[in-house]
Amino acid sequence: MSTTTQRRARSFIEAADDELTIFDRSRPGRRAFVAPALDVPERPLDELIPAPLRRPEPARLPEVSEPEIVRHYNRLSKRNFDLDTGFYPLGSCTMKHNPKLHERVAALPGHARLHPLQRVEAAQGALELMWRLQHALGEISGLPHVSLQPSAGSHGELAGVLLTRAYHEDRGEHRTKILTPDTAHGTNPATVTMAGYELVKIGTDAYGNVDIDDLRAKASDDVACLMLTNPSTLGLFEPQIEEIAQIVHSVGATLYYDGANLNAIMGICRPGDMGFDIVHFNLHKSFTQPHGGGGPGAGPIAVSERIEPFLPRPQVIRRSGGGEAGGAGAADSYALDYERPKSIGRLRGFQGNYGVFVRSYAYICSLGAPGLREVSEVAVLNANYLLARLREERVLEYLPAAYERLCMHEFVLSGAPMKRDLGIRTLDLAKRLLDHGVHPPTVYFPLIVDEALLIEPTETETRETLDRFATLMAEILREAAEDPEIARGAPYATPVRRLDEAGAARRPVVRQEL
Amino acid sequence: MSTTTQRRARSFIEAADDELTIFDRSRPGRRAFVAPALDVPERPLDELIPAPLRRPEPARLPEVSEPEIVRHYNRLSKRNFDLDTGFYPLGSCTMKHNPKLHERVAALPGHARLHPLQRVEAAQGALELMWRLQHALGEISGLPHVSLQPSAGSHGELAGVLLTRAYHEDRGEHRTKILTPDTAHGTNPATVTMAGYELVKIGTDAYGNVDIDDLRAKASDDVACLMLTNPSTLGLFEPQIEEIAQIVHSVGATLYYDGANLNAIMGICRPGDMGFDIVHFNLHKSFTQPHGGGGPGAGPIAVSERIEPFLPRPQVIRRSGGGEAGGAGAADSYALDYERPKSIGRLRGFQGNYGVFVRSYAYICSLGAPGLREVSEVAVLNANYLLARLREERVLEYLPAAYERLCMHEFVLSGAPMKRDLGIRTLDLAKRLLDHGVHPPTVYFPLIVDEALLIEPTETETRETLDRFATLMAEILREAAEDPEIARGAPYATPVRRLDEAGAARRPVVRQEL
Amino acid sequence: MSRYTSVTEDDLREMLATIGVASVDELFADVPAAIRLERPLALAEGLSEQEVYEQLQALASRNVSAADEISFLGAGMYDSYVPALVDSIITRSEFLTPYTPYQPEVSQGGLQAMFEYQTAISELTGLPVSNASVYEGPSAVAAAGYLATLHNGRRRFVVSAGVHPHAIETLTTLARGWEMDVEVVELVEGATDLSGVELGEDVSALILAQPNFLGAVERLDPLVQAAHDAGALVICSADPISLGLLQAPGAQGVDIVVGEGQTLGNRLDFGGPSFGFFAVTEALVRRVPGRIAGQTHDLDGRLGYVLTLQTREQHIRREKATSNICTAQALNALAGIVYLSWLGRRGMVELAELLVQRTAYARARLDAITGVALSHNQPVVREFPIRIFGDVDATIAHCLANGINPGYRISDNELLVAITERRTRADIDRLADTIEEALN
Amino acid sequence: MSRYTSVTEDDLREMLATIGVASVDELFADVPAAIRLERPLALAEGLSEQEVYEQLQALASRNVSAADEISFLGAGMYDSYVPALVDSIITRSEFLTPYTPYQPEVSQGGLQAMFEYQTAISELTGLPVSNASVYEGPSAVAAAGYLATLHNGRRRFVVSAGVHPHAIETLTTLARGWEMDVEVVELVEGATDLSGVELGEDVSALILAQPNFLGAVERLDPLVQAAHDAGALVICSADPISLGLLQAPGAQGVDIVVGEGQTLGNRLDFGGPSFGFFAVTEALVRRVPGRIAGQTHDLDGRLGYVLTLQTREQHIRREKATSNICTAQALNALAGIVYLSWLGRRGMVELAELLVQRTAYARARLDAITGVALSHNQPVVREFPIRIFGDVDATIAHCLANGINPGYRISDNELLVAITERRTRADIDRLADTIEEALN
Ligand SMILES: Cc1ncc(COP(=O)(O)O)c(C=O)c1O
Ligand SMILES: Cc1ncc(COP(=O)(O)O)c(C=O)c1O
Repeated sequence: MSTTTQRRARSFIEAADDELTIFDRSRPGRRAFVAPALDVPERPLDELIPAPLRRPEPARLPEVSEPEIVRHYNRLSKRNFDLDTGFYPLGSCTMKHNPKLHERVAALPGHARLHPLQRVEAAQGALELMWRLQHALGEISGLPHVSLQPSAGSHGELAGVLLTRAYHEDRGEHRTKILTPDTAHGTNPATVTMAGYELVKIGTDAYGNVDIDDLRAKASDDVACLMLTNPSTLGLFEPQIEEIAQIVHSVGATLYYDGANLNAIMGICRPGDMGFDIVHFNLHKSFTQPHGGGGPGAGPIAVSERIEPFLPRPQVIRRSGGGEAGGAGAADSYALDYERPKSIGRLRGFQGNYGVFVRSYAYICSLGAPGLREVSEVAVLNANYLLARLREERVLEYLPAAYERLCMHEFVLSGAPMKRDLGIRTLDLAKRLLDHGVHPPTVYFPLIVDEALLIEPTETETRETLDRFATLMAEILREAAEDPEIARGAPYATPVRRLDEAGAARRPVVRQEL
Repeated sequence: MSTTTQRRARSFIEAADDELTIFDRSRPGRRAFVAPALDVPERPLDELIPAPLRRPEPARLPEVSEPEIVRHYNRLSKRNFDLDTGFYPLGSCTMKHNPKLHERVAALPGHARLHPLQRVEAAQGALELMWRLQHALGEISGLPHVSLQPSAGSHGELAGVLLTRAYHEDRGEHRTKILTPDTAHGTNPATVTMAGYELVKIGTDAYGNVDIDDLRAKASDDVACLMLTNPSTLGLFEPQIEEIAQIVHSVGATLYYDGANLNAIMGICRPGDMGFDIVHFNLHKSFTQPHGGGGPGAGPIAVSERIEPFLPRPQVIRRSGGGEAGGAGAADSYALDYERPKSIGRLRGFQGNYGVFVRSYAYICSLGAPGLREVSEVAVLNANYLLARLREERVLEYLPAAYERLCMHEFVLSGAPMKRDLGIRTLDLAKRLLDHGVHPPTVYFPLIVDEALLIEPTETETRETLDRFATLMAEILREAAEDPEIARGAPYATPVRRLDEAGAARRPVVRQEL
Repeated sequence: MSRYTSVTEDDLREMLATIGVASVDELFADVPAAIRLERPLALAEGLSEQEVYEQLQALASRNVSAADEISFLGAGMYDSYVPALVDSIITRSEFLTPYTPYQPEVSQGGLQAMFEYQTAISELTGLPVSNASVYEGPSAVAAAGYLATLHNGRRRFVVSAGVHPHAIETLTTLARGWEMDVEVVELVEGATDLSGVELGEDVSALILAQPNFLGAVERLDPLVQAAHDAGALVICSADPISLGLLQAPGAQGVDIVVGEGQTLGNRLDFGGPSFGFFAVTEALVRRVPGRIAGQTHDLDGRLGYVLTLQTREQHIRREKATSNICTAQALNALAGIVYLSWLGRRGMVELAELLVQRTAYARARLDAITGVALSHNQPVVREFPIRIFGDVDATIAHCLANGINPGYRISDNELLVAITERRTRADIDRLADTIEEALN
Repeated sequence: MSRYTSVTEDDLREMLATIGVASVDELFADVPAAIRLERPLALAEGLSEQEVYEQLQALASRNVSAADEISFLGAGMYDSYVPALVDSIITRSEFLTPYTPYQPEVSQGGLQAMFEYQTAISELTGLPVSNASVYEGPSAVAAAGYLATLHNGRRRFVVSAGVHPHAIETLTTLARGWEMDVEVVELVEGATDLSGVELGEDVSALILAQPNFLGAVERLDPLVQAAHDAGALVICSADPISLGLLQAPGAQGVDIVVGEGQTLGNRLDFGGPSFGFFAVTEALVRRVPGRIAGQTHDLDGRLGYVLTLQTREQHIRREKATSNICTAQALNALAGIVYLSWLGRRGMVELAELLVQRTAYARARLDAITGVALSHNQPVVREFPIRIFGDVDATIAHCLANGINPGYRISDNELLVAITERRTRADIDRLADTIEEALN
């Protein structure tokens, strides 16, 4: 390496102790915590908790001062890429801007320090907020009955399938199979198994739509449900959705809507109107709860009349005091309803991820009906514009669109020709993007597309950002045409380079030895 | 450059648009602000504000969406080095840890949304906090009468000199000169001029102390004041402070204490007991108000009995309701006293930087008397330890201590031998430190030390950090011995490299042309 | 244009031209006319930021939070003090806004924090393997149950009535899908008593809580023994703060230790988001649900972290995955490790001991009131039930009228009283005095 | 050991050994025995974080803030809405904790933000050069006065009584040091009237406010003309929000425009910290006080920013500096530029127009009350004085009793009423109705 390289530290914020963990920084006797004064008469511990029930030794937590903790985690944070730093077109994840207002309102003590077991008369604000959110989600989905309980999309899926089971059992039917397209997100099949059903896969046709013939062939009366994502994980809207619904319902099965892609259709069309019985929302996608590096999220479900009796317990209900729906409702009151004889029961502790509800409700208040429709229109506009720009930059010559159609809020490219002609894989392209301040799109999903790249720009990105991404993609392909080694060796500008994942799985080190 | 260099972006968070300003990002029609609904009958603007009084064109502020603003300033922030990122031994600036609790308490609505003109009965919490802070600062300095008004150290200095003027004038004296040591911080002489006095410099002796003979020679009865920093800006305590005070007082002058270095002596000795008449505090140094990249701060002053009548207006006073000093004082009440006939008057709007007072008061509550003394003990311990470690690492062979003594909370090295023997200047050393995740010490101050390096570790740094700094300094000197060009060309790992400051001053570009 | 989007009129025109369509509507050509929503959504118009703030503030002000009364509510979530540094760290965009770390090279911060979190949970639970979090406490219990069935294929859970009722309900809901039975064993004198339960070949797992729902510290050894004798797994749901003082369940032979993490640096938030922790023995590692961070190296030999053992997970194994969980509670778990670093080795013990002492004081003060009795005399850490003889409704009402929430009502005449470090002796005295007033 | 330090017993022993002393006391050998404090400071012991929080919360709860009443207080600082993104940006450690940018290579974020701030202030004031901030509004006026004396060496300031009283007092305090006179010109009909003042050779500067303290929009042109005819400089203290709508003073010939920046994204904070803005003509640039960020390039030709024209400043010029200011209000000015970016070109106008309309409404509502009259009829933007005929104390008391703070009392029978975007029509109606009630 040239001296310039030697001279250059990787970044001005990297330091000699970067590889230390918080445990490595521990020194006996250091502390950040100072206990409040003991203000009651002290009694011998043995009297209160017999020695045999106690730890012989304190748990070996770190011993560090406040400045060390702050600096440690602050420095760690700088080893992350995030949405407030740059473009994050991670397909299927809807990485839209997270308004700062939401953190402020969620932190208000009246929300943040409200105990979940507070009596309902003393939690009317929270219950009203939840009821209003239910009402809004019902309107957006076209399915009026909403439960906010599920903690994430996959949890909503599980709820939905358990509702389906309860629905069929209530009608004296025992069905054993659930259908999902081969494009489905992994949580769909995993949910099917976890809920005790057998998975049956449905094919995808040449246009990227559900293979109707395959569906018709497999739709028998032992099928409990079809789980569908629409727009699909290919970013394509199912034009035959009405026929699909008709087929599914004709065999008495339910139609489940995976709402991860709802961001494409808000205010434009509604799952309920398409014939879906059950839908889950990802509040951490369409309704902008920050992802937090892997949660928290929330996966509320909305259902049709026939499914309503089985919704989880408790339900937030409004006891009308004369105010009209959605209105202030002067004397309305809100309650938790446990009297639901047919309910599948509880899915978790307490009432759900309320802190997430506060953010998503604030978002809906900010945008209102016109704003929500605009979200979907711009999400789809941005996706199609980016696709067109990639075509202009001739990126599609190496990474053709999996399906030559207008897309919805996201689209899939196939890196197969790039791999064949340039000798770099989709993974290499992704890693090279990391060197340029851009988070890569989703890679190798959906499974049915070879060397797949799933790109979702979202509505909150500017046109300039999309243009920069298009030219950057072209640059990387040009660079690869000259010297594929560069991409194959990427990334270079990151805190660490490619990591040995196989080794990690072979000899798992999942905690530090102390 | 090698291909590795070409391949490596400077950092994974740098992007193609890094050089754009918020104005460059502007596009007609974009917005982050949405106005609250106009809820009153609209009247023609011309009726309310005649056209000639109005702007012909709106001010050309940026037109950007919220996500763009967040990302722009978030990305800008990553081009700063900060205290929560690494070691920041900037001499004379006391870059100690800023506890996160302080931001929380300062943001409480009862403090943050309190209007400065709120009637005193409705601001008792704020006035009590200010009174308690005054009380604590009085006790720490040994000078009981405190005004919190000054906005920073230099503002406190100006207040102090104006108090001195008022004091002398009140006694019918017209004095024209003020003495400061040649080691004084620039704000001292600047203050002298700004307050209408003539500056007279006092020399420093071979031990780094005030040259007593020079002082005695220049201490005449047209001298109004001696401004002194103790420990001095050399990080040395004046052993002859009592004699100095005696000399100054013998000619009827006042003795002013520049409190920037108070962090060395809290609970150990007090300016009041040393004979000082007036002291300013830097709450943003000793009392940990975050520096904010150049403020806000606060520079309260404490004075002796004879100066008290002249303190600025208004003063926060306590109307005792029987509670004893410092105590809860059941029925005590607090007020703003404007009835101060001899007062020099107001120094600024309202009552001072209250938000800063909240933080510093919280700090004093957290540490208490023992904690404050520990601050100074550890500040001095850390400084002497670092000096000793640099000696162990043989750094002092090229950067000798300016004075061979135990230091207080900071110490000065001279880079003269390094410049002579290795061919790199103190500036080069400083710039090379930037490549290693460390902020350089203060350079070229105090002026009396050739190629000065003023190092203040503060009490909140760990021993490991001090050790790493010592070895890093040694490494850089070794590197310079091999190839001085490396340091001369540094930094390399920063968002920009050395900047053309001369050019900037020659052709100032201080705003963007739009 | 909303304040979160940025398509100007020029942008729109040029973008449509680039795409080659005349209008945005054309982009939705695939949506059949019959299912289009031909009206605006029946929701309000949008509002300015300030108006939204005022609305959310108005709703907040209609809740009585732990900032508004002296609250002794607990029963699974606690009004613990969250240190300011936790907020300042978890609100950093770099932790708040990224997705699950699918690109480890630009996610080392989150991944290392997960690794540190797993280490701390492993220390507290006494088990070698922790995942990076599940949703919350009760569904952690259910997830542990699912792991047990995957492990031994048995058809029955035996659950102590000392397990949190929400956890029992959640397990029951999910067990339907697995077609399994849930049998609940009542408590005797506040503690789990297995006499009269036969633990047969069909028992997949014995499920306990430490301390249990009534605050009692359980003697785990005999229970674990009995379950293991029957070849069943033992699952224990534990309060992490109590583990600062109590023997680690893992050290007593428990196979799976789970629990509610809220009390570790997370807000009450009316019940969520918080996190569930999940730790197991080596033997069970390949059936753990959710994310696990693992240590490894990069091309240059630099230490680094990745999501590991992903062949357990839905995105790789799909219908064969050991769980369907995807998004979990990473940010809340981060708050957990930052909080635990703040407490530290000694602070963890000091805090637990403070709670034990104040709780003992509260227990004695209340027990001394005529008309009040302790529901059980088992050792407790931070929570205990009392029985009230007399007008319970009036007693509670009197407390509320005096700005005191006396605790969670677990039966007609029983209150579960929780003590956190925010409840001082003065608060406890006020509670006792007020109850006494009400009863006399 | 405190929670902010980290010297363990081992550390202490080894550190002392390395230094070569036996005790920490030895390190203070230079401190003469006679002046040592031989007792602990007479202050309380330290407290835990939680206890400090409770104490500061208790003090806060004894203030009546703008969150606790409907407040019409203004007179220099305003209960404006601070958008959440301002807080989220200025609380980032990278902006919150660094010192003044003495090392530009690692301070580009702060320096570029200063440059952007200077550009925005230049646009608002209509002057080419802005510094990076001074302490606050009133001392900005005094600093402008000092610049004027440095510039023309004249001995007298003529100040409109429409300048904020705190600014006049501050100028007067500092002018003592410069041995200069401050002459105040009364207002006529709420506006500055120079008839009867002779502006002689000795006048250094005419100092005005826009709008003035009584809310009136001044007709600046004739005033500027008169001053310039006398060879004096013109200094104008302006409300930045009003400048969204009003003619830029710089465009009207004013030489120095200063003002209070609090209303631009800063909290009330009982009066500080906020920032003072300071803008001048090209002719005066080398006498500007404080920091100025300038654009330049680095070795590789990359665009960058530095502190420039430092030969004005105390750390270079010492006693010859144009001011002694060092630490200023960088973080508050950052809040200012973030806020102005949030408002944007059109938002700035929309906000000012909203205030003008609501203020006009409030003025009409109050004027219509028998027993209330307007103190003047000049055009106003967001603030105006009313005169109350009747029991003023009782009227104010009645408002306060109804949760309304009717404004700042500027004389026995006058209130200065300020309208911010947080005061809705409903609030204004309540104010009017309540005053009417009180008077009838
Ligand atoms: C299409 C689809 N379905 C379901 C999920 C699962 O949602 P969650 O991660 O909230 O469990 C995802 C998340 O990536 C998804 O993209
Ligand atoms: C010794 C000394 N005196 C005075 C000052 C001026 O303080 P301020 O920046 O608060 O005006 C400083 C600040 O660096 C200083 O170090």
